[in-house]
Amino acid sequence: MIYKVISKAEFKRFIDALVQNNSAFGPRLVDTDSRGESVYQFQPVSSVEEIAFDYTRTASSAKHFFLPFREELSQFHFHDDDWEQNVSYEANPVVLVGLRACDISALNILDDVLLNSHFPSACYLAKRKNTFVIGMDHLPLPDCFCKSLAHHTVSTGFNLFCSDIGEKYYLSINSSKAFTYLKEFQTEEPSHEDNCLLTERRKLISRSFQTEVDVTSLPSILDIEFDSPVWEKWGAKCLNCGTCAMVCPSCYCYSVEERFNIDLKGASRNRKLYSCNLVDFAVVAGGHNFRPKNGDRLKYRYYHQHRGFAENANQQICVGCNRCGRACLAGINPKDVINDLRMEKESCMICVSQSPART
Amino acid sequence: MKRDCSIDIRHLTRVEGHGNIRITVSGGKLLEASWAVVETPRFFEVMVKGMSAERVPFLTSRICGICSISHALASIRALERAMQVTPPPAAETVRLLAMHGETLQSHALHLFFLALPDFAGTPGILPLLESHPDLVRTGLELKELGNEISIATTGRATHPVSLVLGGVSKAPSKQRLKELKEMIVKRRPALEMATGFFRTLSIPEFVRETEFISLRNGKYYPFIGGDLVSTDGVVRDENDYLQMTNEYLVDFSTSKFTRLSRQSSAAGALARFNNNSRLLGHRAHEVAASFGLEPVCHNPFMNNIAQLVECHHIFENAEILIESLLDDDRQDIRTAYKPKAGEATGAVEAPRGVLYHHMETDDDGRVVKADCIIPTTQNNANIHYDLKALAAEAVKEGKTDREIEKLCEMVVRSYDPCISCSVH
Amino acid sequence: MHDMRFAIPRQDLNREAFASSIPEFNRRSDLMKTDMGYKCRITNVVNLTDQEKLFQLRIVDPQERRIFRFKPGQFLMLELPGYGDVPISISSASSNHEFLELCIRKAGHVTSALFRTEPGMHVAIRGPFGSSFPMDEMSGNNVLLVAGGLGIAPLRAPLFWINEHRDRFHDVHLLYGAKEPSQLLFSYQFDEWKTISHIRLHTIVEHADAEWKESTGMITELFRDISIDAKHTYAIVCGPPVMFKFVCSYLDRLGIPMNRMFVSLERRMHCGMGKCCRCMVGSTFTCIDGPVFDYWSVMNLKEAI
Amino acid sequence: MKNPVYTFEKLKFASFEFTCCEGCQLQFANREASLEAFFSLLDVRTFREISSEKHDDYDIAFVEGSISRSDEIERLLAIRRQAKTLVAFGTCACFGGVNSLKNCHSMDECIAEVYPGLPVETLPIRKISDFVKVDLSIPGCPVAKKEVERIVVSLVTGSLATLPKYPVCVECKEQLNTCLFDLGEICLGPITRAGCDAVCTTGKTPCLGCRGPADDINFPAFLELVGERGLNRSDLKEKLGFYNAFEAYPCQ
Ligand SMILES: Cc1cc2nc3c(=O)[nH]c(=O)nc-3n(C[C@H](O)[C@H](O)[C@H](O)COP(=O)(O)OP(=O)(O)OC[C@H]3O[C@@H](n4cnc5c(N)ncnc54)[C@H](O)[C@@H]3O)c2cc1C
Ligand code: SF4
Ligand code: SF4
Ligand code: SF4
Repeated sequence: MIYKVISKAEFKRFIDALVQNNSAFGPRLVDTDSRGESVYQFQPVSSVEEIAFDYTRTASSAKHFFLPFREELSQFHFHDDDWEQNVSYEANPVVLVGLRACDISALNILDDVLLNSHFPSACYLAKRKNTFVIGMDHLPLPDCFCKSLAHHTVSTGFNLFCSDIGEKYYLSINSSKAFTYLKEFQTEEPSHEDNCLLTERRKLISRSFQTEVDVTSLPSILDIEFDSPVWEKWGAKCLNCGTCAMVCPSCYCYSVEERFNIDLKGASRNRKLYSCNLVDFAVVAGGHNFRPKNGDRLKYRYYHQHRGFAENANQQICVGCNRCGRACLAGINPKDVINDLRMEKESCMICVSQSPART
Repeated sequence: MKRDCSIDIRHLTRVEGHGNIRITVSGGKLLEASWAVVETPRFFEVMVKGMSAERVPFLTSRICGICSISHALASIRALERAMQVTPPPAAETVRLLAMHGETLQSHALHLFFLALPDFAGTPGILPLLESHPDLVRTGLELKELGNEISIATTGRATHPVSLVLGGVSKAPSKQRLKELKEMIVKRRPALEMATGFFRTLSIPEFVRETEFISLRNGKYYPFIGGDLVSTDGVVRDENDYLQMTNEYLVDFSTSKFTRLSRQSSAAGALARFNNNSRLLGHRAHEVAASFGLEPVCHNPFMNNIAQLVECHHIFENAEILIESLLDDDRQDIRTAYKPKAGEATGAVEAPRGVLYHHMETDDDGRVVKADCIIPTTQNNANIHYDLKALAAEAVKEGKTDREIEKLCEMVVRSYDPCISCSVH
Repeated sequence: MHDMRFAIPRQDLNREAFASSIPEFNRRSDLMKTDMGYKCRITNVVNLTDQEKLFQLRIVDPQERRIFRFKPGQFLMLELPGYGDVPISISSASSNHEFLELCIRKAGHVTSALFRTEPGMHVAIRGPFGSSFPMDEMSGNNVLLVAGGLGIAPLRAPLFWINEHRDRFHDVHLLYGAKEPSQLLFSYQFDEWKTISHIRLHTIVEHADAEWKESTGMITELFRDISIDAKHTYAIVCGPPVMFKFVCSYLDRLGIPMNRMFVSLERRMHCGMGKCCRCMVGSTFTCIDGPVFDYWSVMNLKEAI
Repeated sequence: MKNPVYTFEKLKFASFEFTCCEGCQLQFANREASLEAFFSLLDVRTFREISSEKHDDYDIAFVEGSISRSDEIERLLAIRRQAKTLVAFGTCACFGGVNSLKNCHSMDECIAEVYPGLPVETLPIRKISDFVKVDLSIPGCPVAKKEVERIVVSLVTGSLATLPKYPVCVECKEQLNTCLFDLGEICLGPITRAGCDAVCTTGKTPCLGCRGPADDINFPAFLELVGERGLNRSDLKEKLGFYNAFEAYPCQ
């Protein structure tokens, strides 16, 4: 990592050069909701003017640039009594501007799942390699709880990260590509004062969190509370609409389907992001559903997000952006669900003197 | 040449909806020639009663699968006029562009899918896919362009989603508009090729004088709103549509008949042309001239050519509209409105002719009374009397039964009737 | 204002680039096919019943054929181009490097389409995936194999293994139950198993017909006929969840340690690689941590049974 | 047929329409780029809207529209007798569609309003499955051609011909739309079956549920949501009733 500072005006020139010459996406204002709040999304941008640098958060995450909602995995071509399978790992270069620390953390988690595991996914890697990620810090919103999961800062997974230190940005340069581009622009070595400003900025961010979710020993609580009535309570509200998983930066469950092309001369194998909240997530041939109830499926999302996943024992997938909580029409959010579970736990400890025998 | 002949066509094919043709000739004399619509009525005018104005265009667009944009816009126009809502100019342009898309799509569908097989002597377009693939593809390219314009402007090719009271709920992105413009340029050769092909067809010579009714606003070739005019010199205000249509019931048809100064009148591409030809674009003019089409043309078969001429106009004008949207940086596409009581007519030029929706609302903006008069309804009487004249002429000329049947079918199709629409 | 200096160069991924960018790629996945399948020719199809067929496959490319190795209990993703892929246990001997055998029940759309295929046609396989039965660990002991219905399919591979290493095992019992006599799969192999492999075979059906001479009833009733030395017995139980629950708790009462009983779980799967998460049970993937689990793990997995 | 590996047969296909706008049939002519390939999957035996040929030896019948006259019932029964597979095509066929709004009024009232003094026959609107067994439903007002293509390909190839089981919200999120509930509107997306690519909400108008209920919907939770947001109940009722697709879920 190399550190530099850059004036805000110069930084904009730099971003402008990047977005003008590449297919680029950045936060843009798309709507104003009925409460008067601005709604942002990562949208195509072709000049720096279009980027809302002061955005709060995008409604949907940047996950789909790496793990598209729908994607073709391979193609079959039929000919002469036989077929050929073609797989291509092609991705066009993309510049992504304005990702938050938690968004980048989520990418690092996706890396763990999709790259640093038994079977690395080449289509994901192709996109990851061809995406130039520029991160930007921000002051947390009232419902952000990434600090609880230690994702309010990030030290890998981006090409460039900018911290706002007032007149200037403090740049963490994490790739030679970024370094080379920046050579064309006027940057300076951080002065002692810049370093102090950065520390202040970090402290400010850290101090500003209003929401805290206690995730300590959550995996074991989740295990113990597997049959908790909390799941039924929240399950009764869940609409099974999959919204939470779609907007989440780190939910990655999917479905694979194969289809003949309409001319029947070929077929494609396609992946579609799915959600464990959807009714048929665990349905098998013959119609048996391993998770028939809303509560089961909802529990499962939390189980997966917070109980950790097999290969990275104890690493939680959730980064604490609360996108799911905001998007959920039924008002289900990680903070309330987890707090509920903990209450369950504590009240049990208070009212039952001896641990009940579990069967 | 005393002969008998009886033609009884039930559920005429290659038209939208269900209509019957009946011709009876006895001893060389035409006894009966009739056009009867037997479509199942749906009672939209009853269905909209009590519905909130906001929802009405979504309902009325379902009157017709082909000209759903026209129906939505006719309702929207009626309701906006009734409740004094003025949509932002950018929204008006988007709507106008949508009308262009729908008309192009509908004309291409009619010319290539429905009418062309008659000239080619095939039962439908599918055999032509094998015998004249290039020609069919040309038609498809035009139709696709029409659909793409509709999709970009209204969200969907059939049953628009973003045409709403007060404007449009979503405008096409600049990127999309640029793509459309490129597509128009790319498809021009297809239109020229189609034109060249139609020039090789022999259009039946048949003339029966009638009155042509359309909208006219003096500025643009008509699509949305304007005065109601006829080639017999009638001019009326949009709200006076009833005096323009004079709907009446006949006992052999579920679709009503209309009349103005004569026994029957006609609406549609030819009527628009006859009333507004000077407002057509340059290339459209040239094409009309090359077919010898000039106002007032009384050959119903020339409606096909008038449609082709309008396609040329749409190519020219759509590009101009797209330019103006590209230049316009205003975000304003939808005006908020307060529901209120009122009453007004919205008239638009659907692909098949002038379409009226008349709406009356109460204080909550709910519809209390609605009336829809559809172009095909206005053409029914004309089709009916054309059939009589055409059959009589054909009998006199000694045409065979098969020839008479074919001519009769062709003349009905040339009106591009939209029957389910007329029985709404 | 186009300035090529700021255009990000595209990095295409070929196999080498992919391998080099993931340090452990070679160790883990070099021999595995993930997105692309191994093309196989269907060399033979045997109709076992009207619901089950045995497919014999041969990997077309000789080099790929050499590479493809699996352990008893593992499964593969079988793909019929245009229709989709399904997880199927490998039902042949792990020592058989020429052919693979898959015993497939017609259950849904992909399997139905497979039933319409004929010898000579090509399918693709990916894998092998998943955990396997610890055959080496079992050596020196008695083995109890319990199969219900289609559960015999994943048991064939360990059966072959036992036969090839018969001297390493003491008593080997196979308890096999089905609904009706006609639904007993591989009955043509029963004699071979009994006489050549010296396996004590006990069959039972729920509904007997006139010719049926063996036992009738639920599979647990077969335990009356055999004596089990709990201290020196390993068990492999495959069949519907209700069955292995019954059998395993019975064996548990007999005193067989839970970590010496093995079951094979079934869940919906779309990838086989621990990515799609469809097969997750608790925080465990059936596809990479399973499908073979010892009963202790299964007991500890929420929602496993 | 064409595919070199598998042998397929063209569908012996017929299309029929009843009370409706024929917009669904029109979709057959849309998606022009794949139209040739699409029609080469079909052996069209009867299709009045595009061809004058008429043969009664079809295997699969696509039936569009709802039923509102006795002659329609007879025609429908005859189609059922012939067709091995009968497909309810479009929202009108599947649920009755917008036409069902007529059922709020008496038939006499309808006739008096539109055909005063004429002996016009009209029955309350019914969906196709009220009269005959339906083998497959393709909902949509109009049907989404992309989905129709997929289903026809599936029917020809014998692969999976199913509809998504999840609600429209999934597809709406794929389009990165702002949720209409956040814009103060009631949207039926959370309870409506996906498959339309959320075309309405992407055009920023609420889903009216033309594709009918998704599998296993949580209707009470949906009503609660509408209540919590303080949205207009009569608006909700108007939306739920628009296509008659939520008959099974009465509100209030
Ligand atoms: C580890 C493992 C080993 C198996 N071994 C065998 C075997 O040896 N022989 C055999 O006949 N069957 C076996 N099965 C079951 C077999 O995978 C299903 O019967 C098959 O997937 C049904 O697919 P379908 O397309 O015909 O059914 P559909 O109901 O049409 O299924 C649609 C899709 O859902 C998924 N799916 C549905 N059911 C299952 C299921 N039970 N398991 C996993 N995915 C499913 C698949 O992706 C399938 O393509 C095994 C399953 C697992 C998990
Ligand atoms: S808060 Fe919700 S959306 Fe954000 S990472 Fe956690 S689970 Fe995903
Ligand atoms: S707009 Fe409608 S479909 Fe989209 S997320 Fe919101 S509720 Fe769901
Ligand atoms: S969004 Fe709703 S109303 Fe619109 S097409 Fe889809 S299902 Fe139908």
